[in-house]
Amino acid sequence: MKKVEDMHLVQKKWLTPQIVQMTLKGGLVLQMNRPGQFVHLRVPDGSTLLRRPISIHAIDQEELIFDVIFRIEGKGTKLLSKLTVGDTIHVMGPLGNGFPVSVPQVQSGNTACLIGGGIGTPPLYELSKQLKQKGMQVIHILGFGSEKECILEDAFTKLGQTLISTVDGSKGTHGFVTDILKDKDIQADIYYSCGPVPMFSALEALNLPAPVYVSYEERMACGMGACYACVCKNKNQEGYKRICKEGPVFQAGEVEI
Amino acid sequence: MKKVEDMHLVQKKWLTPQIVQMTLKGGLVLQMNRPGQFVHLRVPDGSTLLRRPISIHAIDQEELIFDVIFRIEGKGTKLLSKLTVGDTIHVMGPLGNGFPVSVPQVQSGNTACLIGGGIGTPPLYELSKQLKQKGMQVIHILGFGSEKECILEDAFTKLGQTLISTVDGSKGTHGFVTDILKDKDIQADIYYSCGPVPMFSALEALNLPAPVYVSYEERMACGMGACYACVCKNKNQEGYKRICKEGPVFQAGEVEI
Amino acid sequence: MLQVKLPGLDLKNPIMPASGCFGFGREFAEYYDLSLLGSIMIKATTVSPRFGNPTPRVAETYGGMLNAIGLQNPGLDVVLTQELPFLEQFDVPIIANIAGSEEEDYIRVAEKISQSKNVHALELNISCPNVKHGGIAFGTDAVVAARLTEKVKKVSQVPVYVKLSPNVTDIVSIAKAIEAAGADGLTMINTLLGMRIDLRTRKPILANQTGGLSGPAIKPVAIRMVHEVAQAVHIPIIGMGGVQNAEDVLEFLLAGASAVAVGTANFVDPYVCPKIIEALPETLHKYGFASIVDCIGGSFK
Amino acid sequence: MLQVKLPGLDLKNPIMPASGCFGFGREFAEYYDLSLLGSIMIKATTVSPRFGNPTPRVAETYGGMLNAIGLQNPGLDVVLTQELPFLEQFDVPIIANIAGSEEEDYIRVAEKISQSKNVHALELNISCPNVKHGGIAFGTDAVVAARLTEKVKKVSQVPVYVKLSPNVTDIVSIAKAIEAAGADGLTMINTLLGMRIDLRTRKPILANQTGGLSGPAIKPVAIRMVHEVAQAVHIPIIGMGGVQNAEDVLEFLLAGASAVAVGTANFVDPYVCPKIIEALPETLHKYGFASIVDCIGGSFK
Ligand SMILES: Cc1cc2nc3c(=O)[nH]c(=O)nc-3n(C[C@H](O)[C@H](O)[C@H](O)COP(=O)(O)OP(=O)(O)OC[C@H]3O[C@@H](n4cnc5c(N)ncnc54)[C@H](O)[C@@H]3O)c2cc1C
Ligand SMILES: Cc1cc2nc3c(=O)[nH]c(=O)nc-3n(C[C@H](O)[C@H](O)[C@H](O)COP(=O)(O)OP(=O)(O)OC[C@H]3O[C@@H](n4cnc5c(N)ncnc54)[C@H](O)[C@@H]3O)c2cc1C
Ligand SMILES: Cc1cc2nc3c(=O)[nH]c(=O)nc-3n(C[C@H](O)[C@H](O)[C@H](O)COP(=O)(O)O)c2cc1C
Ligand SMILES: Cc1cc2nc3c(=O)[nH]c(=O)nc-3n(C[C@H](O)[C@H](O)[C@H](O)COP(=O)(O)O)c2cc1C
Ligand code: FES
Ligand code: FES
Repeated sequence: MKKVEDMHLVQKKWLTPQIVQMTLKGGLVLQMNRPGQFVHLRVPDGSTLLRRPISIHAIDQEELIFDVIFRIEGKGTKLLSKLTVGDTIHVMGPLGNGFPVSVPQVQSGNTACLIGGGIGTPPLYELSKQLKQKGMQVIHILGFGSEKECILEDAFTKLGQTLISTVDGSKGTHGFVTDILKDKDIQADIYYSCGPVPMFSALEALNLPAPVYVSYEERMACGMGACYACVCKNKNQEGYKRICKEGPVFQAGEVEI
Repeated sequence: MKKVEDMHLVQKKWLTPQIVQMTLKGGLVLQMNRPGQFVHLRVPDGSTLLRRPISIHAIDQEELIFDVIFRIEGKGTKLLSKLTVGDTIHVMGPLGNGFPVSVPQVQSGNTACLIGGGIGTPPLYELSKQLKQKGMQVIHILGFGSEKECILEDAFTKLGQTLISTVDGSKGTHGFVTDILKDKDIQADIYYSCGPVPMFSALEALNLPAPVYVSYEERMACGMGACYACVCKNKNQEGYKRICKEGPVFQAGEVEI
Repeated sequence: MLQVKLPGLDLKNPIMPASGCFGFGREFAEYYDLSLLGSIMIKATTVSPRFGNPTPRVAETYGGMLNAIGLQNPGLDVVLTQELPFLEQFDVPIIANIAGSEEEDYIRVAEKISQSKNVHALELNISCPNVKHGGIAFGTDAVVAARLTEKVKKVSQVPVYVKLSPNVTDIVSIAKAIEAAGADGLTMINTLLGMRIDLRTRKPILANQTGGLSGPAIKPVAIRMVHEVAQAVHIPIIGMGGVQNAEDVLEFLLAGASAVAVGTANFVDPYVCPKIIEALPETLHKYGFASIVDCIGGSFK
Repeated sequence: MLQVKLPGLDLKNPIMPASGCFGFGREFAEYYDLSLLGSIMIKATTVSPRFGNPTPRVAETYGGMLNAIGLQNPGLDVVLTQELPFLEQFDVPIIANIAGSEEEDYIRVAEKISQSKNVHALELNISCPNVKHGGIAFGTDAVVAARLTEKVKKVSQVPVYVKLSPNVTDIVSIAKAIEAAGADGLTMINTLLGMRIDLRTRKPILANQTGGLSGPAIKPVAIRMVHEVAQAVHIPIIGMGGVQNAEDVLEFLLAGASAVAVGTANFVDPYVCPKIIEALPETLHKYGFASIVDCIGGSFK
């Protein structure tokens, strides 16, 4: 079974001056099916050894393509963002366990609430697609710093109700995603979330009435469970979890971050 | 005055499967005039810090272009050879003192003999051009391993008589450039040479009847005389010379190699 | 052509993943057949399970990386009952890396683990930047290192290799003391102690502050140390530090190593070990060597 | 915003080329106005002229380079009568790096060179891998290092900085001994001892066999050592090792350095020093610092 591949960059689109969407093509896509998994990308420069973990944004197995969306943070994402159509990227993946879509709460007619913060929103897109396919209602609550950083509104709106908050009030609700959850009293049978850690803490404080699944980040080396770089402790029980292997998605309260 | 520049690769041609010719364009060319000078090229990968010294093969100041010809030796030349038309290369130069063309022996009607070995032949081309412009006769004696490694025969033939030797006898005289010098009893008013060190030793043993100028190589760091990496001792006298600064060309017998 | 015989180890080729960079093999077994490997240096095992250091535990550096995993491992019992038996399905001798905070810990792990069927040698990890002994890491004091070696030798059923720390003024004197104490071989080098500071938080990136530097950045230091030590001792050396390809392997062999471990490069390319093994015959040929054994110590012999 | 005051040195900015990577400034003066620099650490000066080691003297490594120049320099007299006077045309204080094989050599150079008009400080190079004293480099023995510092302090007309070797087990104890001996400051780090072997010739690439490893590959080791030493001594540190840009400078300052030297990067880009100086104000601003002084030791203060 294919585990790594030199994939072709077939499309590239800047969503904001700092955030780029790339479409990659290759046989590895046939292994990709769970939303919330990630790929480990080799940066095209010898001085940069470690791969960069980036979530899968959308999968199209018929076309053998998948999309990633990432923000320029430092050296690695900067170099990756300079690749142009026709270049190849060495991809390892898909890695990790994604968002659970075979739990009892996922069933036709039920409602899922997907809560994304900033650059945490892209992986929720494939998830939303798959939940919708299973006949669920999907509500998206997306938080950004300001209107300028807002991405993917149209894409999510096509799948379901999409509410947006910005910290500076330049778009949608002034405030945080948790303000929307409280103010609009949104009820769902299952919650999924990806975003910055403070957002997760705020969510936890809301004591949501149904299971919450959260996607975490940690600095990684191997990305496949062998080096113990990305470990977090289990909460209320012995042992640990590797974010790259058992994660990156855990049920809220399952691990200590 | 410009000393470094991001120059544009405007043409690229493979002379053999291991030897590539590149044409670079930019204002730096206006500083280039002495044959035998070199440029110091940045390799396009962060793991490779030191620049690579490569001789100037041909200069066209009107078009603001100059050519280099290099053989893939190791990591740096391999990476450089992968650049494609449209890419930029960070160039430092021209550096060093080239072949002397204002010595008394260089005058209309006189004969110069240019002796090149393998990848040492390219810098002799600009030299030959300039000597010819000054009204000199130029004879080229070029040695290669085999026919497959033979380069620039046509270019040199256009400027003057061009004799070729190969070690395996697959082209021209079977043997070394020194065999041609001896067998054909070639007499010149000045000799210039660039090639591997054993060739220089063989030349020295011939006790040629006129001044011989030789272009040397050494591992370099700064390429501009500041680090003392490329130093050689003066022969028969105190002191030293830096190959990158006072060289790379010295009169035969001037320095200890 | 690729075979090498070392104390306790009959290697079909000289390539093995370095300890800590390959876990206990389970994850890489999903990528390729581990029987391809010359050997496997499993993750450091301690008497009791260890969780290790808080995260972040790794940070990238220029041409290298820092790690401060902190010897996370499931403890001796689990290694004996689950990890080593899992590895028995592969035709590959195991080198068990062992660690501890006290001499007693090393001795206990060594005694037990050396009785496992597939453990053909021990690797005493006396050089982990996080293991202290009276304020000094075991590996930076020749006397302490030698005493530990002697005690472990007494209880071990298999040959004992000692892993040297590069964070010392004079690695040769430590190597000689360990040889005199009865070690069957040396492995070197462990990581260089390093740090990176995050400009945004103004704090070290690693929660542990310092970590071990590995990867191609440190290869010249490793080569120098192997070259020095190989000429001073008579026991074989397994070299490591920044190996990425078959050429790097030959460089270590010429420097005096008899086999070579690959660490960080496994994270860059999970297939790096089988790729190197595949490239070795051609690479030997390219540089005019008849066999691996033909290369060993070639730079000074 | 960029100014820093150190013993003997009133720096307009904290950036200076590191010794040995800038000669005596003549060549770089053809590239830019040296008055832009905070200071210049000139090439190691010895009593008599030295030719240095045979070539090859440099070899590239992954993310770094090795050098074994061997302290080539024109000797004290020429430095006093030609090199330092040449540098007087620039508005820049000079730090004179001095070396020798015996204590006597250091003392003689220190006494003379410290009287030069534009020499504002000395840098005792006790860490060059090629300078031995009774078989041990001065810089790897705290007692020897301290005694030399004391003697040089006695004769020097200007403050004395001592350049530390990273090739030691415990750099803090050496730093403290040197501080106690009266040093006005420390500079660190010198190069790590390394080697590369040429697969074709099967010999070390450098004629000297071993050389000093520099460049970004060693930055994490340098940062770790500055961070350790800065918390243990009360004299200022000029940090170096792998600096390539303004971000690297801030990392050294946060680790505890008060100014920063740039070595190998001058070979990568001859304009690197003025470029860093130009980028500093914006970089300080980006990370929320009001000034260079505001950064110093920020990772532990
Ligand atoms: C499972 C997972 C999925 C991710 N998905 C996305 C995504 O879809 N889009 C996106 O923009 N970002 C995503 N990230 C974050 C992304 O990996 C980092 O922004 C990126 O690695 C930064 O690399 P850099 O070289 O630009 O930054 P630098 O700071 O220069 O990176 C240096 C090192 O730190 C690591 N690092 C830095 N920040 C992070 C971080 N937040 N998480 C993990 N490692 C980090 C890098 O991998 C690298 O090893 C994800 C992270 C994880 C763990
Ligand atoms: C003044 C001068 C002019 C040159 N002109 C040409 C030319 O026109 N065409 C051409 O093909 N080659 C030329 N060379 C040789 C060329 O510089 C080397 O082949 C090249 O640097 C090898 O780099 P690499 O990364 O491919 O090899 P590697 O072996 O991987 O290089 C590693 C390091 O060694 C240095 N190095 C290796 N071989 C040499 C060498 N022979 N001379 C100097 N440094 C070396 C490299 O610069 C680099 O720092 C010239 C050398 C000098 C000194
Ligand atoms: C993430 C990581 C974990 C490591 N854990 C151990 C360990 O448990 N025991 C040990 O002896 N060495 C450990 N090492 C050191 C490696 O075995 C090896 O000595 C070092 O990394 C140099 O080799 P490299 O440059 O190929 O990585 C570890 C290295 C890394 C990068
Ligand atoms: C070619 C070269 C020559 C050097 N010569 C000297 C020297 O004469 N005296 C000295 O104290 N340090 C010398 N060094 C060490 C540097 O000053 C500096 O400490 C070291 O290179 C680390 O900095 P870097 O990584 O920025 O190069 C030299 C370094 C190089 C690369
Ligand atoms: S990154 Fe290696 S275990 Fe997760
Ligand atoms: S390469 Fe630096 S002096 Fe010649």
